[in-house]
This record gives sequence, structure tokens and C-alpha cells, in this order.
Amino acid sequence: MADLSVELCGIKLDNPVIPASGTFGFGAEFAELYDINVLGTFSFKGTTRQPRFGNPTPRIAECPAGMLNSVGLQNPGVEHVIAEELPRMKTYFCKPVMANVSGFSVEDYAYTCALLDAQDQIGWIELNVSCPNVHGGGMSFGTDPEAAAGVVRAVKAITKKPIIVKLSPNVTDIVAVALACEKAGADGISLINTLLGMRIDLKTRRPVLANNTGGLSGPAVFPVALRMVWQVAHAVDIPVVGMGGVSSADDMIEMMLAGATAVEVGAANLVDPYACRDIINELPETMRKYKIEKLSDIIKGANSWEKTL
Amino acid sequence: MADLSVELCGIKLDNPVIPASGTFGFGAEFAELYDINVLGTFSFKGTTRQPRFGNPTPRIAECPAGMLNSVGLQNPGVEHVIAEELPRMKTYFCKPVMANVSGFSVEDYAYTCALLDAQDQIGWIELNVSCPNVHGGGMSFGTDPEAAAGVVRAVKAITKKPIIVKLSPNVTDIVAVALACEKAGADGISLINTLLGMRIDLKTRRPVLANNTGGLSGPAVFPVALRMVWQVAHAVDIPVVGMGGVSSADDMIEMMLAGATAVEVGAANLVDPYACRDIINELPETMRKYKIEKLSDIIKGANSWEKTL
Amino acid sequence: MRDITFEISENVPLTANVRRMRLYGDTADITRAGQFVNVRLDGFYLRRPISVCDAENGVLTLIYKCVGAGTERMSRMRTGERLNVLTGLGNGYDISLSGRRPLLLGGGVGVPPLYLLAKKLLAEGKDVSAVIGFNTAAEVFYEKEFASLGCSVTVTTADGSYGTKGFVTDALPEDATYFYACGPMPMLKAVYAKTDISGEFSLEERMGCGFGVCVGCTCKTVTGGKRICKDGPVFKKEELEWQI
Amino acid sequence: MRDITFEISENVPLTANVRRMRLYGDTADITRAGQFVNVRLDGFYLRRPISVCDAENGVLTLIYKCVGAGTERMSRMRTGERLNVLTGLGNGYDISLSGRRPLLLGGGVGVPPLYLLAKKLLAEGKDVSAVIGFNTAAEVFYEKEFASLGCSVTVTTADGSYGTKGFVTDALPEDATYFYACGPMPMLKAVYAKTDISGEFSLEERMGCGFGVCVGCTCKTVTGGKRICKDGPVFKKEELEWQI
Repeated sequence: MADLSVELCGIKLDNPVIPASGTFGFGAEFAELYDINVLGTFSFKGTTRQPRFGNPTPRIAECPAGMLNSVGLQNPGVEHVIAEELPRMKTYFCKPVMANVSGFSVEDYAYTCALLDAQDQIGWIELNVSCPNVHGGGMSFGTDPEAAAGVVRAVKAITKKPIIVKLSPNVTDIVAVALACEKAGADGISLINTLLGMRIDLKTRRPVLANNTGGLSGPAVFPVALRMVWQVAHAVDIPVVGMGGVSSADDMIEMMLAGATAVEVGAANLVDPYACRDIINELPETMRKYKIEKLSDIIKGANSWEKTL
Repeated sequence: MADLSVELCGIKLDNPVIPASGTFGFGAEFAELYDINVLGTFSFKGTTRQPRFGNPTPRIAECPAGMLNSVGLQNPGVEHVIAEELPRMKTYFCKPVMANVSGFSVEDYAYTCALLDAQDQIGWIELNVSCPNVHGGGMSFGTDPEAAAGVVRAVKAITKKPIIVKLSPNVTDIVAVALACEKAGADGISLINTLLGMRIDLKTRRPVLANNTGGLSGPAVFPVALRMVWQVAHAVDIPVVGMGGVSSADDMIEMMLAGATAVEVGAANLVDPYACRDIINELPETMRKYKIEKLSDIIKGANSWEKTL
Repeated sequence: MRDITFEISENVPLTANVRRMRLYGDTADITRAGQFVNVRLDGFYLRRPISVCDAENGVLTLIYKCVGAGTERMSRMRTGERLNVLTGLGNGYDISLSGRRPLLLGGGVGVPPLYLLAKKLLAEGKDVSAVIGFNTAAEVFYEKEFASLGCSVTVTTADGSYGTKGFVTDALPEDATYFYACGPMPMLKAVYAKTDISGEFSLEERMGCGFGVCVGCTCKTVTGGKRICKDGPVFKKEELEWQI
Repeated sequence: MRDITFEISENVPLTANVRRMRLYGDTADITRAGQFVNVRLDGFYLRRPISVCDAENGVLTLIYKCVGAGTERMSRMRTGERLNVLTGLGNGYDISLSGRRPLLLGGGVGVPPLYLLAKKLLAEGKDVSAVIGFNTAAEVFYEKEFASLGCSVTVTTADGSYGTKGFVTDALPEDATYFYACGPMPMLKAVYAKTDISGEFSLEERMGCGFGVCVGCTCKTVTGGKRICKDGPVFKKEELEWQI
């Protein structure tokens, strides 16, 4: 009998499949389709101190093997999430959930995290220092090791739950950012957020997105994500949550071989609402195929070639 | 009658279609298939001071809507290129060609460029400061504005031909690198080189590439390339050559609307040897479709949305 | 919402670039006019949302315009091929508010969802009028189909080449009790401005998922941001605060 | 090289995961045994190189092993479907050097290209022996086909479940004048080590283009780096300097 369980920052997951923030809402729409308690957990919609309408529309663009989004952290704000969403979530999800938090200042992050840290339902806080679609915030924290570390230090000082920092791939040296976060006390690293991209409408001669640029996700980014997971997992001593274009049980295993302790599934949920359920169902047979008995055995299991030049 | 011509650094191109370095060899294999004088020009195989065998194999991996390569600048060396390849090229290509140059030190670049600058067949020198597949060179110059500028200054000091600097997308701030190159005297910027990526073989549990990582190209990278072309073209006053996943006449026009004066086509040549010829043949009808009379009119022709939030 | 694979039974042109596709499959999830399906197409990552023109007895009718590579691909599909869709998406029109003389206002490919709506309103014994607008005579479709349902149909063309010259707002009947509108934004805003009765608008936007989780298609309403795919696509006139 | 679209006339299993595909189309560019075609498959970016098993009178025969998603996709294609290939790729074997008693050495899916080679050598009146090796009885294919051409065929299986127990190098005939080998690298290296006659090896590598421009499939030879897809896939024993 295949063992799919993994441990993420001291909390056991029945399996490593985690729907990614921004592609799963607060879970209600998916709970209408299947029992989402089959998931390892899920990372809920990125939450900020104040409610946000987000960016103007259009916010979505088609790409080869992927999509762009420029939602811009639309969310009801942390008070509403605690007052409305979390109690409702109790009715359909009984596992520890991952809270995804964004902000525009260190104080924002600290304020929002402090409130969420007090919620029993929440198992981990995923600190999003990498949203590419908001100005004067989000990604700017994630592209500078010191700025990222500053957010982590402030949040760690006032929280007890494991803090997982979600990194931006739009950097020259992602390892430097990851190491700075680890040094600042981060309990885990998740990556990658979206790659900054753009499309232009040939008829209107305008960017497809009203925000001009947006974040690229989907299978197109998988090789870049895998490379960064590999680099970071071989540099830090804290667990790494891999994400970026994962769409199948094979992709999950490839991410874990690269160094991921758990794997988030993002865009795939949008084009196939059953994607995560199906991946979980496929994992045992896929494990048999690759002679894996215990999924946790393969974390960082890929051996590099010696550089022979 | 549609006008496809553009001017790149003072040299007129019949059309903006340029096969990218590393996907077209020195043109001979394609000249057997069609008259490559229909091209605007082409950028020949990246050339270094010394001959190079390149990286160990496997060097190629399949990806969603793209591929990874870790060829590692295999080339016969600049002396051989001048003694053998350029004279042979005269027999099948009669337009100014673009010489792509790489190196491992400022001296390497200067030495190789000086020799090529003396060749009448060569119209432009494309300075590759962004190869992701060689160690202690290539990309390291392209990820630091000052290092890139240093190469450009050294090369400009001893050459007369237009110098186009090919930039790496694996950076936090590509505009800073582009501006540094412009300030150092670059006559043009070409981008993007490949995105650093990786794949792992689930059966062998090793990276597919013997170099472990490689460069991602193909349609998957198009939105990232387009975004960077847009950012750089709106920041510098020298011409920008756009590339990254371009596979159709529509893609060409999208790149030009973003700010490209000419467009390089890379991976598409590998899966369809007639790709560039077909794009050139499709351009007039595509221009009609989008009401374009003169292709050069649409360079940087896309209007951004005002940021309303 | 359900994930269902239909079989194409018809895919024919109605005008130069508007086509009708009929499909066999389970249509049970389509409970209201104005709902849509989200279509999966080979070679494209995102699904394409298409409004439901008709759905009954296991036959789904979609009318779509070839505007890009996706719908272009769809137009080349043949009878017998399979099409995977997420079906039963969106809220749809509320026929309980129609009053005795509901007015259907459609522009271009905004016309199709009004066809199923007309059927449902007529089944309730309502006195239904439809005003459907197009750019020019060559683009007109479904006038006969609406008429044969038993609606009174007025066609407008912007260039006057067929029916009343002008826009649907130039042919509004006097005595309508409630309107249901679907079409391009300029038309909807004109309807918003020129009607003193209440009614409902079906809105469009580029969508990621089509079922409410990516919040890609948010629009402003008097009660804050709403998801066009899940809270809409139909919104009551009173919910919208458009600057005219 | 030419870009040609073939029509599939057969796609049948020979063993559990080895299949034979036959296609109608112009085979004129395949002038030598040991050449290959590069196959375009829906949903995959890179083409898949497949060695030519036979090519004559407009019928192309490919024998391929389902090793990944691409060949998996290929295995599901049906008679009548079209397949776009770049044909006539690679140098192929040089039959002029065979001498009177050429020896064909094939391992697994390295066996197919030797079939066309056998035909060409027999047509030259040569006395052809083939030793073809497999892991186990269930994986053996084409023994009968080689025999009916008129070769003397020896089959080896690693587990001894069929034919001679061991590898092709355990069944080398005494009096061969020249060898032509195709198979996995360990087999080729064993042949390299255990033969004192001259011969040719067909090499494999992951390829980008298949026609020599991406230099993705370079191998070391005594005269420097060579492109397996364009300068090969066939190399003379003397060109290779393998450490044994």
C-alpha cells in the first residue's frame, strides 16, 4: 500500500497535493464538486490587511501552455476572512489550512499575520512577497533579499505558526533570497510565484491586460520552476514547497525529486476543476510505475551529473 | 504592396525576420532547403576565441510548448569561422550576416570581435553576454549591468560595426542591464536569450540534461520575452531585436508592436526547417489583416493602458 | 456545474463569421437562460466561454463568433467529434421579474442567449418582444427563429441595410414591463441610459476558470466587486452604477 | 531531407511495447539503410526521431518502442491518420565495405534498421548473417522476417528464455568480413571490444532538430565532435575511441 504522506513544518499531510493560492478561492466552489478533505491542504486566496478590489479588467490572457493573470490581490480583507470565510470553511474542510498573506508594508504583513496566527484552523502562513501585479508592494519585497528578510523577521517575532515564504522567480539569484529568508527565521520556502509576462492584442494594439503586464503560470513555466526548486532545495535546510505548472502525478514526482517536500497545483485547477483530486487518485499507480513505496523517500532524490567540463 | 523592410543600426533589412544564433548553424543546412537570401539576415552560430566541444550529452530536453538545450557554445572557433565558414557562406548567402560572439573574459570578447569586425560579409556583431550553459562566463556577464557594460566598452573601442548586445532574461532588472549597455556604447539590444530551466527523468532520477540545467526556448517563453522587449524598448533609445518563442507572422507583429525593430526566430527553426521562409511568406497577408501598410510603422506601436488603480 | 463531454451533431455557418454548433449530451445542469458553458479546445490552455442559445432533451445549441484562434479552431470541428465542456455555469436571467410584456434586447452574438430566454418566457404565457441589432444585413441571424417561437421581432442594422436603421435603442417599444439585454458594452450602456423600466444585463469579460475561483472577471457593482462568471453573467440594472 | 506528410496504413503491436507503423507516402529521400525520420506529434514540441525499418514503393515501415509520452501518443494513432515527418535524415550504413559475409548485430529496437540493410546487402549477393538480441523471449521480434529475406539468423536472450543465452556478443560467427551494429550503448561497447574485424555503429542521442543545426546530439570521434543526426547516426569503428 503506497504511502503518500509527507510532513511539512511539523504538520503531517496525507499527501503532498496543495492547491495554490489564487486558484482555489476559499475552497467552497471545489467543495461543491468533490470532498476537498482528500487534499493535503490548500492555500487560500491571498489576504491583505484591507479589502481590495484588485486591478481593472481584462485580467486574464491566453498563452502557449499557460495563462497570464493580473488579478492584483482582490480579496475581502483579513477581518472578513476571519469573520466569514474561516467559519464557513469549517463546514467543508476539516484539516489545517494554509493562509496566504500579502501586504504593502512590513506593518501590513505583521498586522495580517498576527490576526491569522490566532486562528486554530490555520496550520501554516504562506507569506507572499512575490505578487507581480501590485504596485509599490508584493514583488518588490521578494526581489531583494534584505527586504524579504525584513518581512520575515517582523512576522516571525509575533507569530507561532510555521511561516512559509513564497518567492518570486523574477530575480537574478533566487538562492540569495531564499537564504536570507531562512536566516531571518522562515520555516519553509514555497516557489515559484508567476513569471512576469505580457501579451498584446494585434487588433486593438493594446496589451491584452489592463494592467499591461501579468503573471505567467501553467505548464509553460514548469522547467523554470523545477530548476529554482532544485537550486533552493540544495541551498537551504528548511522544507521547500514546489509549484509552477504542475498538472499531473508525474509532474508532482518530478518536483519532489528536485527537492520539494510538498507541491502546490495552481493554474491546472482553473482549466480542470478536478485536477487535484485526479492527481491524488493517480499518485499510487504512478508511484508503482516508478518503484516508489513511500513518497517522502524521493524528496530531493534526484542525483546530479558531475560537471565533466 | 506591403512594405516589409526595416532598418537595423543603419543597415536596411528586406524584412525583420532573423533566424537566431544556435538554431541556424552557418546557414548551409537551410540553404539546401530554400534560398535563404529571402531572410532579413541571420545570426550565425555563437563563436568563441577557441574551438569548443561544448557540454556533455544529453543536451536536449522536451518541455511543454518548448525545449531545453545545454549545448554550451560548441563551435569551431573564430579562426576556423573566418577561414572556412565565411567563404563557404558567400556561395549561398549574399546579404550582410550577423556574427554572434561569446567569451569567457573581456579579452576573449575583444579578440574575437576584432577579427570578425574586419570581415566584409558581417553587418552586425551580436554580443552574447547571456549564455546560460557555460560556467565562469557567458551569462555571468549578462546578469550584472557593470560587467555587461565592461564587455561593451572593450568591444566598441576596437570595432566599427554595429554592436548588438544579447541579454539574459534571468535577471531581476533587465532594464538596468540594457541601460548600462546603451551607456557603454551599444548600438542595439537583442533579447531574450533562454530562461534557465531543468527537467528530471523519473526513471533514472537524474536531470535529463548532463549539464543538469539548460536554457528554455520555444512558445512557452513568448510572454516573458514580449514583456522584456516592451520594458527595454521603452527605456532605451537604440533599436531592440526581439526574440523568444516567435513561431508565426502574428508573433512577429506582436513583438514589433511591443518595441522590436527586428525579430529573431529560434527554436521554431528546429521543429520546422521552413519556419522563417513561411513567416516571411505569411507576413503580407497578416499585415493586410491588421491594416498594416509599412511594417516599420508598427515598431513600438502598442499603447499601454493607463494604470487606473 | 459539471464536466461533460458532448458529441457534435452540427457545426454550420449562420453568417460569414457566426456559426451554430449543436451537441448531444447531458444538458440537465443548464437550468436558466443566460447561463454559459466553458469549452476545452485542443492546443489552447484556457477554456472558451460560450453562452447557451438553447438546451433541451439532451441537445445543446451554441452560437459563436470566430474572433480568434480558439473559436477559429472550434469552427473547424466536425460532426461526431467530441467537445469537453464545463456546463451549467453562471446565474442566468430571472424570468420571475419579467411582468406581462418582457422585452429582449440583443446585439450581435449577444442575441443567442435570448433565444432560450424567449422560449422560457413564452412558456410562462408572457407577451414577448425581441429587438435584435446587427451592423449590417449580411450579419443578421435568427430573426425567423425568434418569430417562429411566437415573439414579435424587430431587427435593427447600424447601416440601415435591413430592418430599422440604427441601434436596438432606436427601436424600443413603449409598453414593455421589463428588459433582458445581452450584447456589446456600448449597446448595454445605451440601454442603461435610455430605459426607464427595470431589467437585467448579461456582461462579458475575459475569464480564467469560469466558475468563480480565479476572480479574473470581476466587475464593479453597488455591493462591491462581483464575479461575472459566478455571480453573473446577469446583473440587475439596479446593481450596476455605470457612468453614462 | 524533405518535409513530407504520410498516411498511416498500419499501427500494430509486435511485442508488449514495441509496435510497427506502416505509412504511405514519398520514400524517395531514404536512400540508405540506417537513416531515420523525425516525426511530428500533436501536443509535443520536439519531433521524435525513429529509425527506418523499411522503405520501398512508397511504403515506409517504422518500428518503435513506447518509452515515453511521445511514442505513447504515436501508439494511439489510427489507420488513415496523417503523420508529418522530416524524411531522409542521417548518413546510413555504407554497404560498399561489407565484404562477402557481412554480420548484422542488433539489440532490441536497434534491430529494425538492420532489416532494410539486410535487403540491400542480399540484393548485392552478399552472404548475410544477423544476430539479434533481446532481454527475454516475450520481447523477440522479426526473427522470421530476417530469415525469410534469406539471412542466417541467430537470436539471443539475456535470460536464455529463447535462442542462445546471453548477448549478441556471445553468438558472434567466426568468419564475418564486416559488421553493422545497432542497439543500446552497452551492447555497442561490447561489440567494439569483442570484434577484431572492422564495422559500423549506429548511435543514438536526444536530438533537437535532427538535421544538424542545433548540435544537440554531438559525440566525440577521432576527428573531433560530430553530429549524430547529420554526420551520423552511423560511424565507422575506427572513428570512435571508446574507453572499454
